[in-house]
Amino acid sequence: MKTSKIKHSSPYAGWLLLAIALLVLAPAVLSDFRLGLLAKYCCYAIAAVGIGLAWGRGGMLVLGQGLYFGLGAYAMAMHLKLADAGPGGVPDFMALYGDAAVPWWWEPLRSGAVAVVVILVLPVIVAGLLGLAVFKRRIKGAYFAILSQALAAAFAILLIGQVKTTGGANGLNNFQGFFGYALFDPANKRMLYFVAAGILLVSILAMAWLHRSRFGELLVAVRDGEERVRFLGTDPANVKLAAYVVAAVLASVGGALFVPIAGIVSPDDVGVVASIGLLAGVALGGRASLLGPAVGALLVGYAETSLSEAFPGSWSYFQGALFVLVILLLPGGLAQLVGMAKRTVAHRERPALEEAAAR
Amino acid sequence: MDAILAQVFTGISAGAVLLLIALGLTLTFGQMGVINMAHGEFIMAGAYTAFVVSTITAGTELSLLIALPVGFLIGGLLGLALEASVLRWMYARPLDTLLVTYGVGLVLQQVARDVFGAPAKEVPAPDWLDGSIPILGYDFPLTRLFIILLAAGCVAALLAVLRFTALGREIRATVGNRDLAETLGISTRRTDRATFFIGSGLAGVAGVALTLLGSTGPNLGTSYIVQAFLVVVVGGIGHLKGTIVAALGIGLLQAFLAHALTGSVAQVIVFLAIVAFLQLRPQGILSVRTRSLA
Amino acid sequence: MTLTVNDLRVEFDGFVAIDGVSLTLEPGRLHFLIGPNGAGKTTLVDALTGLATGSGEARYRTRDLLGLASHTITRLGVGRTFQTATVFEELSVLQNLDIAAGVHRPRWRLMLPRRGTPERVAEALETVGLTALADRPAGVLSHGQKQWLEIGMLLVQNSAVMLLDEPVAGMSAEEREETGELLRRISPERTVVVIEHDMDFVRRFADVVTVLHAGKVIAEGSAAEIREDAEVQRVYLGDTVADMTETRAEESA
Amino acid sequence: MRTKISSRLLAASSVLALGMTATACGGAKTGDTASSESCLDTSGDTVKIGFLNSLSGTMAISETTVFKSLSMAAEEINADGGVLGKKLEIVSEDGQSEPTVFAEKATKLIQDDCVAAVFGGWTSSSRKAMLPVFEGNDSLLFYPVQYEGLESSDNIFYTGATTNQQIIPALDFLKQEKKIESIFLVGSDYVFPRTANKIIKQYAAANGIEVLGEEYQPLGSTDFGTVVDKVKAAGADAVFNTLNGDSNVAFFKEYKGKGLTADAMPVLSVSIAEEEVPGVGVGNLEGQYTAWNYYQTIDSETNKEFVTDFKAANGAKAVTSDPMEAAYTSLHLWKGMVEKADSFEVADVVDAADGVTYDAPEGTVEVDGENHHLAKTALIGQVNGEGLIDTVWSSEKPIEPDPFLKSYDWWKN
Repeated sequence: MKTSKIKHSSPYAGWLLLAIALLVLAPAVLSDFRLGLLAKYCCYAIAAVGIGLAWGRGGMLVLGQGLYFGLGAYAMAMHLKLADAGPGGVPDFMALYGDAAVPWWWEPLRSGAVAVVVILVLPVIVAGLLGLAVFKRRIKGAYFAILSQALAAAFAILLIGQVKTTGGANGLNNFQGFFGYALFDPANKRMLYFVAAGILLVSILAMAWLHRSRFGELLVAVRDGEERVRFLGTDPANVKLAAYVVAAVLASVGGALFVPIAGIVSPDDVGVVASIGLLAGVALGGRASLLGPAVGALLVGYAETSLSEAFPGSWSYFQGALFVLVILLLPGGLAQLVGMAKRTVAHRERPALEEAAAR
Repeated sequence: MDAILAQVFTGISAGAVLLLIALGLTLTFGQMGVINMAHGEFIMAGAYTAFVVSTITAGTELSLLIALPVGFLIGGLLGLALEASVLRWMYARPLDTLLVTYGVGLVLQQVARDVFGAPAKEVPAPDWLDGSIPILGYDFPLTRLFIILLAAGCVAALLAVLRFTALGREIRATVGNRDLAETLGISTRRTDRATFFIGSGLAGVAGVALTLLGSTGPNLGTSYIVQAFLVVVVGGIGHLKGTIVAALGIGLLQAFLAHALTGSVAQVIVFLAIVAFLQLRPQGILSVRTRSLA
Repeated sequence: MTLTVNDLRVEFDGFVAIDGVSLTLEPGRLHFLIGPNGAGKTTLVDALTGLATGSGEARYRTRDLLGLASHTITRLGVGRTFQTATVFEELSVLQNLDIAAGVHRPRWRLMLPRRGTPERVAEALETVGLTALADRPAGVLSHGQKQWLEIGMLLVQNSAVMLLDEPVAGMSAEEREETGELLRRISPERTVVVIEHDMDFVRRFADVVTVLHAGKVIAEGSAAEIREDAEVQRVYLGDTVADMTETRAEESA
Repeated sequence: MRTKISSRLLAASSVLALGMTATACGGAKTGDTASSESCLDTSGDTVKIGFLNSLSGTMAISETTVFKSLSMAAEEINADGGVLGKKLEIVSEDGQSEPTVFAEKATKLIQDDCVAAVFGGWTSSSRKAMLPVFEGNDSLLFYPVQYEGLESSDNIFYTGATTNQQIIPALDFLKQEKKIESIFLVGSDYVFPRTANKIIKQYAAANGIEVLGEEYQPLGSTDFGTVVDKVKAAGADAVFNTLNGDSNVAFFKEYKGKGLTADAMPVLSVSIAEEEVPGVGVGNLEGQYTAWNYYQTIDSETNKEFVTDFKAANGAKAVTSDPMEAAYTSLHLWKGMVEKADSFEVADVVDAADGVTYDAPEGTVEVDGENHHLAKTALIGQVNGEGLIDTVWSSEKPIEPDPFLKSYDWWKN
């Protein structure tokens, strides 16, 4: 019992540290612009938390999370465009590129409540149907990874092709307000930051719960021995499906928050490259750990910004090297390092237990 | 009728391009389960090889023919280097190779950008590939005909190597059953390296050929890699025949859809069709039966 | 619970692995399946647990097991283990057993964390003798301990039929002895079927022995009866050379 | 354990709620007006300006050259004593060919670096992404590339051509000089080609030209077999090409491979300039037409000097092109505006903009204070055997910018 206590209490200590850093420290020391960037990283981190569950815990290499990030982002962006246009109004870009008529599938998003529901439910439906089709047919491993990547690619191409209704390669931008709050006001941007950071912290807590739940244990079991789980009376497809859907919803929420914070969403934010980019932070932080994916995503976001400011073009080298070195040498990510450090500290307690195990 | 014929030709030549690109992947993916995302960058390396060769030979008529074997060598050596430095440590984690090789691809792209500069390079086609020949009343560009022949040649050469050489037998034995091959005294390490060399070399050849159709730039590989993997997956991982069928099938489907609809919509439909196809045949067009569990 | 197999046939690409096997597996006795390598023992178990498709009938209670999904078969109460023990190495022994106990829980309870050790799990830990190691990751267990853990997983599932694929292979003599005792302890209330090679072990613990050869049942009876069977002797002695090659084939498959 | 977690959860959420209410209270509601203060510091002897170009990603091919010509202009200005006696201090950011990054970096240049003006952008999507940033922060962007028109912002100066200075003159040329009666439209699938083709179709309808086909390929697509088959089958008198980047290479190789020539079926391109020609291949392009407002071959003293200086800075092989020239000109125009206003303040610069002229390599250009575009001369060029472009037709005089095509009665949006 003692060991389990050590194991479980530390993530919460880490969570508390992260919470203090995000909610107290960062707003105190960062300029509005830098805080806005941090808000953006938080959106990526929310998606990363979901990837941690699906990939780290569930073993599904989700190469196409941009699809769900994009569903949430575009749903939110469409709502904001319609809200800006006012009741019955037509978004500016439609008048410019199209025939100035709002398509039927845009209309429901005029309502903020519907938008929120869409952001939360649409990924459940899409990921649910897709997951059902894929996992029940036992498509897994590389097949699944490549399929999910192809879907993200198809989604981006589709968006680019529909200039009149999605803004095409330009994406959607120029939002004035967010549920009644003017987006030009720095105070409101700070509010958005707190919302993003708050949702990130809450989603990590939710993930902590999932990790500790029987579902979390079952998911790891499915990852390590999918076929074996069948003989324990559980269809692994259902377990994977659940994790995949949770990851999709988190990506969607991250995408939805990204829109008012970044002020834009474009097909570049949802395509193949963006989708793999989301994995970088998860790999760095430690895919299977609780805090790793979020912390990794924040670090990678920060590194990308500062490196591209200092040495344009070097980001490719850095991201490339990150994938190679971390996955080759440190598959557990930074969390593995932390774990190693802790074990060294706790070394004295171990021998007795080791002996018991060796028996 | 003419339109249908034209699309059949266009589809076949698009399929030949896909086949050239996917051929190497079938080998590396099929034999070792390595998902080499840097395959696209090996193609890019092949294209730059063609550029360098054509610069050195000052655009002589033979530069393309010289570039093909050199491209094979360059692609193959890059593959060897990747295998020896990174992949050999990762055979136990095939899924992770996807991300590692993606990282390698990113680095190679940026290297190309720094060495050759961002602007695209033009590799002039030799005069003997200038123009077109009429086939059934359709003007078939010689460059595309060349690519179809090259793809066919590569398939034939690969088959010959697999069938008739000792190396080929070892490769087939290892693909068939790694452990058994090892107990029979085959050095699977060496076979792995050889396979990777050939597979990556084929990427180099594809790169040289692609200069006949498009531009040579750092992003050359990325535009093909997703499609190439889809071809391999649809064909059934590790199956040459399946890959051929899949490449031609996807090429034709894309050509006809692009003719009837627009290029963007065609691409989306092809992607979705593949997802749907894998619902029906999760193991691809051809599949192996194994007695093993899991 | 009796499991009745009727004229079971399994084919792979034209190769007939099981060729019309009929068997009655009854509760309360230790039933051993023996036969040379390639005889179709594992394939038989595969067919009964949804891993291989076969024709014929495998009646258990009111259902025909052939054609059912593996997890459904497990939920009906037919469990199995594998030659190479497959446990979840990163999870603790307790977690391994707890997951196996999942068949008895309503699905929504998956969302809750485990608290303490469920009674059923505690019993199984005690039965297989792993109580002291409950919190250790299953990956650090010895080979024998992993097999016991697998049997423990079947116990918490409360499987009425247990199909064990070479549970004592690679165990020390002492471990074999313990395993045999364990099998004796659990067999009275259930149908226990064991695939085994070690004739010594079979002789010591078998109540009933069925001999398979080339996909067919060639003999059935007590260990002593089997030993006297001429057909069995011919198969075991005459096929020594063929045996060698088949070993490779099966290991690689 | 459980109670501990929930008490932490409670604590956490209360902190969160506190933080949110504390910050949310002061927030403005939609409908209020923005009032942003620039943090521009002009007290020292330098003034900061921002260059925002894609130095990585797919657009680096084109935008790197714009960056080079901007840098050259800045050096010239500094060598000449700077602007209002202050040397220019360049802050350069990489747009990474992604609209989202453009928006982020523009914000950084304005809010963090406090630059007086930003120069850059290339694709329409990069401009559209930056527009709300510059309007929201009341700052200045100089955008150097021809574009699809139908836009005018107080905070942007457009120093490339709008449609009535490039696309419409190109159509005039095809109609009057080439006497075409039919045309085929080929473009990449994004906003510029679609908008341009919308204009072309209305022009064609009003001028008795038949549009025989309209094809779009995904950005970056290199598979043009089907498209060229359709072009060939349609047999139009000319092709209007709005393809972008790499797609041009594949298109022209396929075009030539299928036996189509500049004589039989000329292609007029609006996105191929001197620096793209070598990539597509001179052999594939020779004899085809382009529409711009500047070519390296322009015979004037100013241009010769510009070309010589550019080659001196970037090597003898470097070529000059329309967007580079427009970028170079934009920095000089800004200098003219600032000096006329005698102030770096955005409002003063905008007020002073009308009528500012610059003797640019393409000829003298003049800023229209109303719509922030330039009066420019349209030039139709033909690619020659050396990969340069010769002027074969030009508008009689600089064309006044008309981004919304108000003076064309056939146009209805």
